[in-house]
Amino acid sequence: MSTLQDVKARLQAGCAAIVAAEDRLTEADRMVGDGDHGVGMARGFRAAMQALDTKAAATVADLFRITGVAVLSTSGGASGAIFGTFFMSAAGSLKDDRIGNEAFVAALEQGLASVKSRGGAGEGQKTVIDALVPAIEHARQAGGDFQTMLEAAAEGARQGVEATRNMRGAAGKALPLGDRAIGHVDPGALSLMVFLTAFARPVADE
Amino acid sequence: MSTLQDVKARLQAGCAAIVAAEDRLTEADRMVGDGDHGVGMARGFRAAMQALDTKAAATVADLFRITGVAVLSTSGGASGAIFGTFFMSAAGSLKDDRIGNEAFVAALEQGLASVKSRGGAGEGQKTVIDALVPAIEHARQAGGDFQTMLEAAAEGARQGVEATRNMRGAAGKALPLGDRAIGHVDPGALSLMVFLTAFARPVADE
Amino acid sequence: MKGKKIINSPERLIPEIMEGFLLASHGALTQVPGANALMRSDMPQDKIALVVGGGSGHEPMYTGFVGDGLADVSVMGNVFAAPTPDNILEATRAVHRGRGVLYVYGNYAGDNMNFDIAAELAQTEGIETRTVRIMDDVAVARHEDRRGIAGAFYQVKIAGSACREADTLDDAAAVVEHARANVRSIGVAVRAGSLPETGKLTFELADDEIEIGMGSHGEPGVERRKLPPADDLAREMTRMVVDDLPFRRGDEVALLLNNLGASTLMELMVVNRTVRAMLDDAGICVRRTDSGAYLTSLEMAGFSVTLLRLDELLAHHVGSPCRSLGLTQGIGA
Amino acid sequence: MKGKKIINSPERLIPEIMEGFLLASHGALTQVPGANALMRSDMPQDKIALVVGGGSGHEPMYTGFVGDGLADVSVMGNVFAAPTPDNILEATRAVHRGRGVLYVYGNYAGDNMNFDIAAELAQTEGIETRTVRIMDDVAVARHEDRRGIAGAFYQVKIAGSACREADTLDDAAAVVEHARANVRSIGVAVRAGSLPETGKLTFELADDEIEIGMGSHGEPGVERRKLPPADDLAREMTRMVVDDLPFRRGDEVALLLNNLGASTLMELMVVNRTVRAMLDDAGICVRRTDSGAYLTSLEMAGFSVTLLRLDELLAHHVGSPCRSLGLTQGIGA
Ligand SMILES: Nc1ncnc2c1ncn2[C@@H]1O[C@H](COP(=O)(O)OP(=O)(O)O)[C@@H](O)[C@H]1O
Ligand SMILES: Nc1ncnc2c1ncn2[C@@H]1O[C@H](COP(=O)(O)OP(=O)(O)O)[C@@H](O)[C@H]1O
Ligand SMILES: [Mg+2]
Ligand SMILES: [Mg+2]
Ligand SMILES: [Mg+2]
Ligand SMILES: [Mg+2]
Repeated sequence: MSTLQDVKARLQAGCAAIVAAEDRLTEADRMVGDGDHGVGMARGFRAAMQALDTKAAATVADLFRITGVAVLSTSGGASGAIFGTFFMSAAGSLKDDRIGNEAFVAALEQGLASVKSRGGAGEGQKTVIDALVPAIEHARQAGGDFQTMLEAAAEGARQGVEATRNMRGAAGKALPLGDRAIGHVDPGALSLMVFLTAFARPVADE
Repeated sequence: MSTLQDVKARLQAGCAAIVAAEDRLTEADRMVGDGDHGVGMARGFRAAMQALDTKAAATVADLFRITGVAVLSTSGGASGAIFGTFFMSAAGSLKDDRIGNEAFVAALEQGLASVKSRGGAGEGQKTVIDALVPAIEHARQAGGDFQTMLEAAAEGARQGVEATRNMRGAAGKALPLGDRAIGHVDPGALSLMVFLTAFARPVADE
Repeated sequence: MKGKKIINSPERLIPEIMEGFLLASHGALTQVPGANALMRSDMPQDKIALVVGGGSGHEPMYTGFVGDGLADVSVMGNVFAAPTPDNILEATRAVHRGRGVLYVYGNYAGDNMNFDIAAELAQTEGIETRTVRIMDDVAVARHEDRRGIAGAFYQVKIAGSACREADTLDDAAAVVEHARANVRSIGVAVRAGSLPETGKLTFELADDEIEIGMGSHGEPGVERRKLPPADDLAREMTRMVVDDLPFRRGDEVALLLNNLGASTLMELMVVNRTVRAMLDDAGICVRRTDSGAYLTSLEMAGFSVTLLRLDELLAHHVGSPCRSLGLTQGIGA
Repeated sequence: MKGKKIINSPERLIPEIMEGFLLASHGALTQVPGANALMRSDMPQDKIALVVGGGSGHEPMYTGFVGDGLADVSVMGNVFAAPTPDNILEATRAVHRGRGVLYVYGNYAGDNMNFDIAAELAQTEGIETRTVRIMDDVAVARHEDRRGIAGAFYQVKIAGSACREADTLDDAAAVVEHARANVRSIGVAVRAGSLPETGKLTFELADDEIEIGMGSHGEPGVERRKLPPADDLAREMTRMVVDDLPFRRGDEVALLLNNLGASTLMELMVVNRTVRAMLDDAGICVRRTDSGAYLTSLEMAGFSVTLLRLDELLAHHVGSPCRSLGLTQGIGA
């Protein structure tokens, strides 16, 4: 179980990690896309940090929605739509002021479903989906508390990112690369991993 | 004294020397102009070689006029007008089928006058004029035969080129350089030297 | 090598470009309040609306083609980033006149998703939209994956004319779909441009190499090779375009030679000879030529060749009067 | 670094460009027989003729501006080399209609001498000519030494309109001289272009440097410095132009932001804001803005700012209808 306060701090940490990883994300996109992924993600998640700071939230859903709206309306590009949709859709079921393992997994699943239907891509097409799917899998199978589950999710995302290295480009700007995309990880998947890793780090009590 | 045949061979040699010096002339123009001097000169003097080869000439004037017309109608740029005018105007007084020292000096002087009035530049403005003036001076003061005089003219041009090194840009594309042109020779002056040097080389009898 | 740009800061770039366009338009354009979008100031009351847009960095596309007979509003994303749904939605509301709104933009994942979200939001407000994605780039094999490149010029021109004349939104959309079925392009990259945010070149290309089929964001093309003579390159590109549709003997076409940024009109004109000779040989008749910078990719050097097969309908819409910063034809002072 | 161009061979370049322009014009242009010169096909019988031209490498200038209301013929020299007198003379003969011929071209030693020779030859054939040299570049101190840069656009536009309307050759020349007295420009170079013949860059500039006042053949300017923010650069360039004439409070002007080749419209629009803000502050009112590639310098990156002070006469001639490959305004289809 996690409190509203805790989730908010974790979201903030996730956003901050994206902003800090800007150059790394951009560099990944230079290899398989148009070299702007970090720029757009940093723009969106910086806005999300600010929104989380200033906007009132009564439920975990509010927090996710605030994050999603900020990203959707600030990032632009494919990642803005994908990550914005993901957070807004994940918010759907989190109507409480706290969140447990099951609700979290359900939220991720809802996010995944919306990302799939929004972008039309499936698994194995070298997108954020390929980090999200193993993250959900690991989270679902993780025993233990909320913290343990989050760490499992982050580890799943990490493995997912690695798996994208061997995938050919089949969606987004990596598509025309086809086989030439092999050897490089997917920038969007990397972003999800960066976010989840920071989100999974225990929040120090003030 | 020199024969029609000899003058023609010398003109051919002068033209060939310009064509051969294309890169050097261009490089000089890169320093103080727009980097195309050799290109235009080679274009014009290649055409002059061809014209000398194919067109009938009854007098030395014809030879100079053939050269001038070819350069004027093929080179383009400042040098096309300058060298074209020079040869056409120098032709004016050479109505004979041979040429002596006095006639040669007079022809150069007539060419110089026309270049001055065509371009409006005077001495010391870092142009072809600054090679032409000492060439004429040396030719006039040279004792001896036609060959000796030509060698003196070439040496005068060489000294003139060196002198342009210390001149500021004051005409043509070197003008805006002003003091920054100091240290570089004038491309057009260099061309005149290259031409006269080859023109002064004794022609081997066939 | 890094990029070298006359800008202030990447963060202020889009609003500054917008302000520059507004001033250059002398009142012909108006900013959509609160959005990175410029609309025509003389938007008629009773018109099917045309919304275009995409990432910035392709100027004059799309903002240069807003005006009578062209688009009604252009939504400007950040450099190489599709605009956000809220900006698209604001633009949609601003030009909606009760007869529906046509979206025309390039077929990229980012644009598709952001415009689709906007369309769904517009739907909830009772604004009907139709979408025609530009997908003229023959460098991509699968038709549904094709990117929108310089063919956007003809499609926006035709869409603008169709939205001015059509009876219904569906009719207008049908005209633009018909145009899409008849337009094909191929590009070549000679030198990379650089992103203002990172200063980095969008791809690496050796000093003696070109890449045929490179996309307008530096996405990979079909073949990298040593710089060939212009005639060889033009022949190959023309062949790729002609064979794809295919264009056939007797076809009449419009030809667009698009400068991707840092190429010269000189080079385009050299290429034009060979394209025309090839088309002549194939019995394809060029009725109209557009040449210049229509859809750029920052300061990328390179160009693209676009052919649009003309029938009576398309010839009419391509040739109809229009007025904008980037193209004015057939309209009195 | 060397240039990288889509051409066939430097020797064939000019005829090939000419052929490309001819084809792109779809009959609007005709080659002057035996000369590197393109004239309008619809040259009226009873008109004061306007001959323009210069070295190539500045496209669309001049050939893009041949047509009704603009030039009657453009003489094309080799790259950066003034055309030869015989080409100019052929062009002069081709458009002469008994009412005299106006020569308008940039003030460069090569152009001056070659056009002067042509004028003298024309004179011997009974063709009267007048000459107005373009000399708008404020980077050169002495007025008579000033080079012609992008201001050529307004001068050709005005000359074209004046030659269409004026009663006499002298009247037309007087209008263009009046325009010349009211137009000022300044350029900045960001990156060098390369000559097709040599493949060499026309100048060297460090990766973080620009040069203010650089000429359109890479001739040196007034100051080399570290790349400044766009606003600082635009302010300085605007100040140089305004102070030179000087333009004064209450003046109305046309503003041209000219892309020297490889800069982007994006950058021009960023610059436009600051130019406008400066002019606003100075009480100078911009009535018309032209932006894009009008007079390029091969693929040089950089741009220039041109102001033309408008009175009723000049406003009329700048605004009058015209049609050409490079500019069409106010003419029905
Ligand atoms: N159809 C899609 N479905 C899911 N994710 C996608 C899709 N298209 C692109 N992406 C994700 O977006 C990332 C690229 O984001 P970004 O570079 O910001 O956008 P753009 O492609 O517009 O420049 C990719 O790495 C991929 O993970
Ligand atoms: N007004 C002038 N009078 C005499 N010579 C001149 C004049 N202007 C230029 N020149 C000569 O022309 C040369 C430049 O020739 P070139 O590079 O071929 O022409 P352009 O300046 O047109 O590129 C200069 O080096 C100079 O010697
Ligand atoms: Mg990207
Ligand atoms: Mg030169
Ligand atoms: Mg992008
Ligand atoms: Mg030159």
